Amino acid sequence: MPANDQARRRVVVAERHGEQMEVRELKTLLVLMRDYGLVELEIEDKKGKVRLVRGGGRASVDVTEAGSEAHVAARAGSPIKMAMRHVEATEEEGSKAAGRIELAPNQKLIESPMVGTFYRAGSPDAAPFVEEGSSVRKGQPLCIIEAMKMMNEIESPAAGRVVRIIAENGNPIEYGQPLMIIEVI
Amino acid sequence: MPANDQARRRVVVAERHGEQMEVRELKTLLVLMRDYGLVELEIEDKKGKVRLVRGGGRASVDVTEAGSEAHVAARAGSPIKMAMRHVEATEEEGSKAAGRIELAPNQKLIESPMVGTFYRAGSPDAAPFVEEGSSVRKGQPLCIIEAMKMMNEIESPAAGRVVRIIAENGNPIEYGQPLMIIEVI
Amino acid sequence: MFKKLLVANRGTIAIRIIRACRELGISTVAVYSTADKDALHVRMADESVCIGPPAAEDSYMNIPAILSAATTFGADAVHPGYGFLSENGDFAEACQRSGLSFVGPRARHIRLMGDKPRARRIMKRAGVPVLPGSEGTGVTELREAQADAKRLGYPVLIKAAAGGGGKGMRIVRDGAELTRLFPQAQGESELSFNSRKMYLEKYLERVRHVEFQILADLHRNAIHLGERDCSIQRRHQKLIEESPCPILTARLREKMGKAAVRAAEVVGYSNVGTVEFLLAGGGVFYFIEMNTRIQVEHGVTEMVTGVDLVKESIRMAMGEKLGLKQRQVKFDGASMEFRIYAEDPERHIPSPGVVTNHHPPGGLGVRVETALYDGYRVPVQYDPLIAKLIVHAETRPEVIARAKAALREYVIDGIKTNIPLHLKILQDPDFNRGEFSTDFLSRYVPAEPEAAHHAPVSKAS
Amino acid sequence: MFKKLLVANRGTIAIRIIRACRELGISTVAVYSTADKDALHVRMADESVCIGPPAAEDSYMNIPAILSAATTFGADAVHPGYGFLSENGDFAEACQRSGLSFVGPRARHIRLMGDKPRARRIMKRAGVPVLPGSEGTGVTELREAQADAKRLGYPVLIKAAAGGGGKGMRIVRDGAELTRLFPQAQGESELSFNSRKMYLEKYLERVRHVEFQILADLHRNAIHLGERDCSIQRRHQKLIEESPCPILTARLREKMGKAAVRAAEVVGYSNVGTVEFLLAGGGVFYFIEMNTRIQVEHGVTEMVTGVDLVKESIRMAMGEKLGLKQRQVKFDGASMEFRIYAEDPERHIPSPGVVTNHHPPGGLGVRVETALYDGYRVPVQYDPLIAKLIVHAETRPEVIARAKAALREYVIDGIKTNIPLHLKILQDPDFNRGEFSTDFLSRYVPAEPEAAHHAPVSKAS
Repeated sequence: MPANDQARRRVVVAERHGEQMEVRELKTLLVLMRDYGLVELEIEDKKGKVRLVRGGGRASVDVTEAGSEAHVAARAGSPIKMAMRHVEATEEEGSKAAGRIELAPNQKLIESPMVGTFYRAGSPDAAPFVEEGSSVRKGQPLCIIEAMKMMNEIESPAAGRVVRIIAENGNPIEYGQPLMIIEVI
Repeated sequence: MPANDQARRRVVVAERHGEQMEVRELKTLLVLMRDYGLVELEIEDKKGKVRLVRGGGRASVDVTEAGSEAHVAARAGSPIKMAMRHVEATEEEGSKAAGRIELAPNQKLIESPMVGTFYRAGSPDAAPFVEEGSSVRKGQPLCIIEAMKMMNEIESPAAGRVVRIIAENGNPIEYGQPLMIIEVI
Repeated sequence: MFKKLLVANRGTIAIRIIRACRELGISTVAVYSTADKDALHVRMADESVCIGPPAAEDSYMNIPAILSAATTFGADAVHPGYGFLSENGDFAEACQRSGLSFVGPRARHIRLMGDKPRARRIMKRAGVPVLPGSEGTGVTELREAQADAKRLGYPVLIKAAAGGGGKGMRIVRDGAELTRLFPQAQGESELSFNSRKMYLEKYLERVRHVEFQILADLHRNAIHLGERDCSIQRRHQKLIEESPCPILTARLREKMGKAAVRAAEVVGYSNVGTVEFLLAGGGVFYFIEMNTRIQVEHGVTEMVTGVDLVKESIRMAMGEKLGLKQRQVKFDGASMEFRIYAEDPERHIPSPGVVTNHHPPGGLGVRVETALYDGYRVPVQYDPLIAKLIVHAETRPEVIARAKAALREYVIDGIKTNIPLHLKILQDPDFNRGEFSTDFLSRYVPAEPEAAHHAPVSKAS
Repeated sequence: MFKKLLVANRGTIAIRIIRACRELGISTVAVYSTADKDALHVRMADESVCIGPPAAEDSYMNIPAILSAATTFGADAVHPGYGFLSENGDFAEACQRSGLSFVGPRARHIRLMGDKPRARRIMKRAGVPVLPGSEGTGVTELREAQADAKRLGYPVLIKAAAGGGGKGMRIVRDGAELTRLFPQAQGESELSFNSRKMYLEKYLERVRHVEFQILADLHRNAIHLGERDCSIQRRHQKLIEESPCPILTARLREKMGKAAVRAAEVVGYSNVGTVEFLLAGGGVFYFIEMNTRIQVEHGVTEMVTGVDLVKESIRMAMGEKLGLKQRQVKFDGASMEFRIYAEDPERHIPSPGVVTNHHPPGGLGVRVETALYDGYRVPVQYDPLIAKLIVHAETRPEVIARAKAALREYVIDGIKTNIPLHLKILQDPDFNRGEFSTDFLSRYVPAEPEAAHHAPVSKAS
């Protein structure tokens, strides 16, 4: 689904919840939209107005890639996720549903190219390669992903400035997991 | 179910959801939309505005059922009905989906009060009790439902005119199945 | 072979019967009330007939409507399932009179076993142990009560012969207590039921509900298919049933099984049936009653014996001979059934509604019997039993482990169910050790006044 | 006992392994590609790790990524399932080197059985019958071919030693035909593969694919758990598997079973494995190959033996001793597996897409293994096997009746499946009689050029 549809969805939802828009509720609505193939959902509030529009096929609303909220929504609404109510809640949701990452046009998201452990420094005693606000050259090491006892340096794809460090030092990292955001100069 | 009940049901839904729209209730609406093949559902509020749009969804909604269109729509979209693709098609659909029954305000639908066999006459040689167009008195026999070898006469609930005979002579009849329409004078 | 069978029931048992008929090549007619027009059994059957409005007495218990449906739609047999008309002798007889085979015992056996005092007398005469109690119609004088108590041995339970609900009921542990409490109980009975007749029976402190599955043909051959322990129950509702009973020795099983077969044989019983016992300490057991129909929990017996009880009930009704001798019955592994009710697990009240997401568990040793589907609306009018999860494995601990995994996989959204309660019970150390009696559930669910210590047992199906 | 096991697979087998681990109390780590982020195995596992992009070589076959995931997330064991890395000796070895237990045989056994000519030589030496053929690297001269043909006995199959795809292939029924066709075949081989080397093997007209399930511990104990007939197959895809094989006598079963156990014992094999045979008329059988992993069709063996093969594979990997002796293995009833593929039943091409309605069948003797759920999008990147319906009953005809009922209940909307094809096969009189060979499916699905009469067999899993 094109980006502007995504946008419209969000706006509509925002209207409903007014000041207090909980991410959880947002997810629930998105799951409903996906599951029931809605292309439009409008809810006004107390006292009325519901408007629901379905698209062509029942499940035609698409679900998008890792990192996007649709991804998280799909997981949250899954049968087995629901079943997990019965079990101890997994931490997964907390750790993975890091929320939507908004990028400005001049920003680049650094994602992990492999599974492993994220380290901000070359050794336990050393200072971190970068901090938020650090200026970086193209090719400068940003962090390390340790995989199979190999230290893999992740280099900056461009010259710029580190605006956000997303991953936590020492934490396990999946393939494709967001590590940090670089503002390209 | 008579058309005016359908209408009333809609309004009821609108009222119920007018006060506070919880996700749970939303889901109920979504299930209804899916089951009844709606592409659009708009409900405004107490006593006001219902908009229901059906599309060429998979639950081909205009297959209607004697008595209640909702009934067959739901069946057509049901899991097991779908499964029946694998099997020989049952005749059920053909025989029961008698089409939508529209009633004018002065018309009464005569429904079978029991399971049995429908007969238009008191014996095989006799003339039918009534024909389409016949005038009837209140209490006049309209037809017979044979159940357990007992002949049960169905009497006209009002004086009027037979406008339509829906059931076929000699056919099995369910509880609540439409038999004929009487126009009340 | 029957050509067309009318299923005079709804829900999971209707589905079960339809599946068995499909396997046997028998075509099926489902009946339904207007509240059940979207029910799965209606969709699965070859034909379906609406027989009346939602109230059970006007539809699923409406004998003329069901017989009319059967004859109008050309069925040659009727399966009553459980509940509704399944233990109604008049219905069985009316079926036969209408030329329909009734899948179940003969009408007179239904009536006989339905008359509990008479069934008790017959069993006693046949040498089947029955719970000792007052003879005849009861006692009115203290000295009669003293004589009875002496004969029964303390503790004894005093009950109002005319009523139930705990009124006029006292547990009595010695002669002094009897002298003191008998008049109290009698006074209560007089106030509540306007009757001074009392009934004394042996009081059993910690008992298990253990029942034996009977299978009998129309040619006087009867066998049992082992037992089911149904002690995990609350009021009239069994919750978990298992086979084998975790504390039964091979010797006791044989002894109880023989008693159960004798109970069936002495009256010339046919088709499926269940002989219910109370099992007290020291291997002492007492006949409670015989259920003259398929039970909700028949599945666990199927898992451990490999016998398809519903198919067998149909074959027996057609007059086929029993294909199995008692010594050929083999027991393999262990099995438990978890009844899933549409109910609020905290407040134990029904929770009808639309099932917005349905994902049953699967895999090795996991059997689901359900009438649910995604989008189904659980009606308010009927029993809240919406699914049975039946688990089978080599050993009881493996059954428990598998059941936990399956219950955690189970997704039924939109309504509340008792799945969390099942998971709690599966964590219970006593349950895991197999050490429990019929009062077990009181530690998890609010206690209610009960008519007698074993009264709930007799009504559970 | 392992504490945490990484499941290096996806789909139904990943679900199967996760369920077994739950029952054993082992926590699980699922791995997945970005295409599988919504997959059921990811949701069911205790933890999950994205290991790479959709292409299998970058994710499910990416050894460093999987090992890194296992060590990073603290797993102590890895189960490879089937397909992907399951028969990769390097992976098994790499696991061991990283301190991870590999649930499967030792690396050298994977490599040995993967080297088909070497496996054949070892089996032949051990007295396990192998399909007779030319020795060494093949023949170039007519007189060599004549000598081989005489030794093998007509009919024989001439194949190009260097190639496949039917080029250079001739069936030869006598000496005159050989003299005439050998030069033709050789000419074709020269044109197609630039090689005059030919290979002759015994030609079998109507064969069945019959395989034996092996279970072996790390202490040199090995048993078999009976056979599976997998003759209903098309190209590299088995469609229906059953146990027992409907034409196997008890004597032949014992003989083949012994040969299968010998095949495992002679190399000191451990864990689960499958010895595949071709079964020709007159009870003649030949070793084809050994699969050194759990098979797709392991479920039918579980149904008839009651042995949980996935749990056993984990126990064996932990070094536990086999708890079962050969004579203790009991076979109960019959079982069939129906592979449900997401494919267009007319054109036999994959049909990925969103499952808009999912309603699996249930009830007695019906087991479903699936990774589907309502709303799941079947990805295009992987094997189209989306579910296995495994049916068990007392007898083969009952299995067929039950399977028909279950397949008719099955609802998978939104994508096309081969369920209609299964229903057609279940109506086939030869199938019902149990009379079929590996060419059976050609009557229902378009024939394709096959490399050899039994070539498809050897690649089917």
